[in-house]
Amino acid sequence: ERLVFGLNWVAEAEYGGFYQALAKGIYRRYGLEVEIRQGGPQVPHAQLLAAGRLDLGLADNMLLSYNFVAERVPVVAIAAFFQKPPQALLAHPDAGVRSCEDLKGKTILVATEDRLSWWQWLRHRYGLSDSQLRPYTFDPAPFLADPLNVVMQAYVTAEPYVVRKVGGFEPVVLMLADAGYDSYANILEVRREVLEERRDAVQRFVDASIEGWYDYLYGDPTPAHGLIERANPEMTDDLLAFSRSKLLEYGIVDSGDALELGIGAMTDARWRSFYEDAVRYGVLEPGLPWQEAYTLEFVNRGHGLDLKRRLREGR
Amino acid sequence: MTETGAALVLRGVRHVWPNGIEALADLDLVLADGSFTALVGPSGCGKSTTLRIAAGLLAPSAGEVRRAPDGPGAVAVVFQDPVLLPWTHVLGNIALPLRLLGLPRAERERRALDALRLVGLDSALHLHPDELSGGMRMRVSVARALATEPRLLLMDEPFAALDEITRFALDTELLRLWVQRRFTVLFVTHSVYEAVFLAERVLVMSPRPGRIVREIPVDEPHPRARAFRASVRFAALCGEVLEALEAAGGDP
Amino acid sequence: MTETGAALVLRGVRHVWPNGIEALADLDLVLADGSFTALVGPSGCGKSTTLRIAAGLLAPSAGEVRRAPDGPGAVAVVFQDPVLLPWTHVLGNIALPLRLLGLPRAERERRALDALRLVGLDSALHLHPDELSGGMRMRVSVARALATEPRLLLMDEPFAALDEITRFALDTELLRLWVQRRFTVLFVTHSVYEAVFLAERVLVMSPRPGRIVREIPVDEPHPRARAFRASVRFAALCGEVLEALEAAGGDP
Amino acid sequence: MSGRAADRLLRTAVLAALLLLWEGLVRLYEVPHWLVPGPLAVAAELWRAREVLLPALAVTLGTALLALVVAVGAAVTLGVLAVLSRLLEYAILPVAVTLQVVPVVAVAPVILVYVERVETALVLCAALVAFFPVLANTITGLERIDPEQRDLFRLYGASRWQELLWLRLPAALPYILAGIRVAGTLALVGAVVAEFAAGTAGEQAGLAFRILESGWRLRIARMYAALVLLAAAGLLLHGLLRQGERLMLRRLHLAAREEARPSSST
Amino acid sequence: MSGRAADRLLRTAVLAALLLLWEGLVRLYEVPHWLVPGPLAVAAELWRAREVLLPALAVTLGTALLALVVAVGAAVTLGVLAVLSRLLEYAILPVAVTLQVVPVVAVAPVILVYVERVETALVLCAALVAFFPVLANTITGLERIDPEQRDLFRLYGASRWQELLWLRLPAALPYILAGIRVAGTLALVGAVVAEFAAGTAGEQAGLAFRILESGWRLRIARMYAALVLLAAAGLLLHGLLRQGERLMLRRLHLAAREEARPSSST
Ligand SMILES: Nc1ncnc2c1ncn2[C@@H]1O[C@H](COP(=O)(O)OP(=O)(O)OP(=O)(O)O)[C@@H](O)[C@H]1O
Ligand SMILES: Nc1ncnc2c1ncn2[C@@H]1O[C@H](COP(=O)(O)OP(=O)(O)OP(=O)(O)O)[C@@H](O)[C@H]1O
Ligand SMILES: [Mg+2]
Ligand SMILES: [Mg+2]
Repeated sequence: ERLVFGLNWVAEAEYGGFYQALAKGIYRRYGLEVEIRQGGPQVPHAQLLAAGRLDLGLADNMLLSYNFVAERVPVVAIAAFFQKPPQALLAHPDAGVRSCEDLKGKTILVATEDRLSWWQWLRHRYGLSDSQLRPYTFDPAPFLADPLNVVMQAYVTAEPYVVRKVGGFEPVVLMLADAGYDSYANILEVRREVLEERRDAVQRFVDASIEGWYDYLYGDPTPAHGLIERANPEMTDDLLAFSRSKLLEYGIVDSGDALELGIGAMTDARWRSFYEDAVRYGVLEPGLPWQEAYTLEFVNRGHGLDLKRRLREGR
Repeated sequence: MTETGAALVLRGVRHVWPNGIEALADLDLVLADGSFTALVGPSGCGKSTTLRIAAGLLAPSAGEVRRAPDGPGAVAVVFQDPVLLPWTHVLGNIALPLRLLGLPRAERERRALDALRLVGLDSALHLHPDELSGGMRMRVSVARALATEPRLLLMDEPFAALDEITRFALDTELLRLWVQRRFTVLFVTHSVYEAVFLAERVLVMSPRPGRIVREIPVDEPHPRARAFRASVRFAALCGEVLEALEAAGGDP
Repeated sequence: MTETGAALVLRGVRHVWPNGIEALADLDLVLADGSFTALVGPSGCGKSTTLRIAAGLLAPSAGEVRRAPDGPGAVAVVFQDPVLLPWTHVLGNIALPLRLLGLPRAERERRALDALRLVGLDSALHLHPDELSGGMRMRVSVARALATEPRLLLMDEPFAALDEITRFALDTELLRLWVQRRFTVLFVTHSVYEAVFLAERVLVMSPRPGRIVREIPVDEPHPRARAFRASVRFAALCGEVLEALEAAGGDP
Repeated sequence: MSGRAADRLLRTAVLAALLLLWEGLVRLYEVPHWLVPGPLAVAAELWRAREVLLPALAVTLGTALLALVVAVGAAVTLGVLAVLSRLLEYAILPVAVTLQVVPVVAVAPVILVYVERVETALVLCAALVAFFPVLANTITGLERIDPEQRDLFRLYGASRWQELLWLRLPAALPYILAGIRVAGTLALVGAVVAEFAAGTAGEQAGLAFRILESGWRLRIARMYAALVLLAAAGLLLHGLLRQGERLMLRRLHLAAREEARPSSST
Repeated sequence: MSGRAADRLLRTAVLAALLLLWEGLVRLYEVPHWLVPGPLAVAAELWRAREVLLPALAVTLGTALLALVVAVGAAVTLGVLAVLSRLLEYAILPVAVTLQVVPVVAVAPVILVYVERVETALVLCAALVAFFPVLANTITGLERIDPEQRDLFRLYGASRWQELLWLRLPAALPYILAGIRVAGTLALVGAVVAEFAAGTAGEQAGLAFRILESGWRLRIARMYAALVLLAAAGLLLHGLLRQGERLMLRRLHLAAREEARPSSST
């Protein structure tokens, strides 16, 4: 059975579990023929998903899931593969930034998109101002050009590596999750139509992906890395290994609820509290039927926990 | 002259250009079918304007214009400038109206070659306009008009850029064709001698605003011999036209 | 004629156009300073080409060209086409060379107005070229050349688009200026009468390839009276030129 | 009814027909509102969001106009230099083609590092997008002069500058103005693309931000409302430039005249 | 040395000078290599990464060339239609300006949703970027005909089609070709921008992907290597189009002739 699954960015370690499932034939074992399509910075991922060009897609954060509801687009979140958002801020060790409290007065590079999401959390919590912002184009050059005064947004899995390699220093990393921005990330989204007509296939996809993730994190990542490098030749073994180690180190995929309920876990409490924060910070409107943004019926079953145990013991 | 059977009638034609210059005022002109009329007048008096109105290329500010027969192919114009298409050669330029009139290819070529031979350019067939001399260009333009075998032929100083010998040869060829086909000709020229030699009557225009001030019939029968040009009558007629022209008054 | 003191010398000039047409072959031409020479020849024989080479606007394929004096302002050309700038009015067009030659504003205006008056266009001062008749345009071009008060004046059928009266008036004006200023003139014309009336000698060109085949001196002193045109000598000279022209052979 | 009024009526009718077609297609094929909304929905959203969108339009339009001025100035200057000297031409053209071919997102980081003010960086980026058509047309126009007119200038010893000023530039005007007309719309899209690439948000956010924001929030009707504003601004700018072009060419007697012509009979 | 060889030498010398200038500036101001690398570093990287970059260039170039063909075809057709009928002009121009003004990233979703093959979508997007200058120049050219030549066609009862085919189109050719030259480079940048929007990666990844990816990874030398390839392709395309334009105009005797001229004395 064929499923088209769209990534919201180009192939990298952040999608390692899916590639692992593909590479090791886990999807095939579940009777699925999965095609993974890469995204990119300007790829209209959400619209492609909504229009049925993709069967399944990923949302970068929960705001997108709520927006599907707000705009009455029939797309639902069914699993959260990142328990924590991997976003972080990077600062030079000599810049005197140890925590978010120290950000006042610094110039902060933030991409336009992110000014609508976590920046609002940060701004409200720490009393920062929009006038500190400079555009971030995913190119760390402006940060490296003036590292003592500039703080840069980053994926903890990628940019620290680049900064260390090119800038020659180990940056201070401030995880946004620790700063109160507690969105899920890599949220698996599916059109309602697919959900209803191919419920079984969707469940199999979720289960296979969960197994893929366990296998990727705790087993041998080489198969996934091979596929990723083929899909995106700019990737190096080095960087992939770095990213994977950060996924593990920060518990991005497997921490909190996921430890109990298995990878992909989501809870009503988290969906509610995030929505309330978003309303408080003026990012979302109040009165949304926010429960419609997701369904818990595909996750929280502890699927793959035994696989994890086996893998860890095998090591 | 009666208007029935006229090839061209202009009645009370007036033309004012957008910049306010009154080029023509109350101009009347009737060309009998098959007649040969010359039009002379000082520079800037409105001859070209008259021709463009007669051809239906310019709408007069007031007055009436009638042509019979009318329609594509009935009228041909030799403009004061050659107006050739630079991107096609001499043959192509001459064949253009024939193509527009829908003539078959063979007929087009035959007519175009005939016309080119007439103006002595059969050797320049495949040259482009930018490879021609001024006089050659003008001859191409004449050949283009003749090739359409029009019923009404309007010519604006067609031979002004030609030397006396070539000019006289073409005058003679034109007359021969006219005698043979009896189309109607309105011939603007600056040469009084050419006007008198060719036409059945010479009209003299005066400027500011332009109107016809004199009509001088030339009652020498056609075909006219070369001797006519040397005759006393010819000289007298030329003198008469020149006088009228002088009376019409030009700019300088 | 000696070459020292000559205003223009062409020696063994040959010109072949890129398309292979040999426009001139071994042409020799010497203009004495202050002389008035007319150049006649059948259409397409190479008169315009000769003029452009003489003016230094075209490099001949072979041969030698010398002008004395040379440099900006020494030579003026009246091209066969008027070559006006469409975006400026008559006055601007005439003042252009004066501006290029660096004359002060007042002087420019004076000269431009004088030249315009000469050709009878002082009332068209502020019209643009597209608002002029064919003859008017050509007169602007003549005025532009005269206004520069050149030492060598090259004219390519300057009056061909003008009626007899205007043409004769301008012929006379040109002669008057020439007698007064004694510049050197090379005057291409299709009118044998004009050539004989104006020039001290008439050169006849033959085509294919172009070269000078006849030189006919006109030993009537200047200023020439109108009566000269009616004289038997005039008629005889014209006859001689016409004969030479006929012998030179044209296209038709 | 005068010709001009009839013209305006026709223009409006055609526009209305296009909008009707759009609404019809959307309804006929039941295109989902989050993919392409109908014009009615867009109009409603435009009205609703006017207080957000109009200031954004003003910001973008300001960037675009400044960029247009910069682009035209630079392009005409460079075109003139390229025609004045072959050496300069060989230096200018490769750089110009390179700048044209390189996408804004790739140069934006460098510009952002060296240009302190984001607004200035935006104008520069947009100008980069707009300037090539003007340059290309300017060079073409400056090179296509009448050889006889050029002879005239040579004859009277015109310097290169005089030839340029009094012959080449006026003769090239139709080409240059056609290039400017293209540059007008390019500057507008360039401003938006620059905003995408350089990313401004907040109070000085231009239309790009509103478009992106609406896209992420899946408020597609608002996105289309922003696009409609952009298109309207583009049409207005294009119309103004076209009108200006016509007037200028007519004043300089360079327009291809349309004379009054007789109707077929009479 | 023949004029052409001298010309080529000069061209190469100027290019070399530009590269030297670039290297010099980078060294003088000690521009960090992760901001702007010098040409030597870029050349080295170009060689090192040739097996990645050359296929990517081929992909992008293929898209661009197809897009150019599509854009020119559409633009000339629409330009012809606009000139043939005022009604069509009023329908075509607003749509064209709108399509020009709307950034590719905003139309890409609709195109990607309705066009199955990503390659086709890419070509369409790139063509959208390229087509406006051709359209604008085509319309300008078709409208700027000699009134006397037009009279000639009227006189002999030419239909609109005949007038178009035998008068307007040849007369407009210099304008159309100038537009195509601009469109060539625009198609190239359009292809890159379209790749951004359509996000093709992997084996058929074009240059855009290499540029972005290298940018994020701060392999700026590689990014510049990709940009240099892009620029080289642009220059080549531009040069070819310019050469073709010259040949065509010369063949049709529409070129502004440059005659052999005497040197000042002699
Ligand atoms: N397009 C135009 N716009 C304005 N005025 C014009 C235009 N064409 C001609 N005129 C004016 O109309 C008058 C008549 O011009 P026309 O060309 O008919 O003269 P003509 O008799 O043919 O002169 P010529 O013998 O010099 O060719 C002139 O005074 C001229 O200035
Ligand atoms: N640019 C050109 N390219 C090629 N051939 C040309 C060019 N200009 C003129 N010719 C040819 O050169 C010959 C001489 O032309 P030129 O213009 O000198 O003749 P002309 O004596 O001035 O004729 P006319 O009296 O008709 O003006 C002609 O046969 C013509 O075909
Ligand atoms: Mg006239
Ligand atoms: Mg000539």
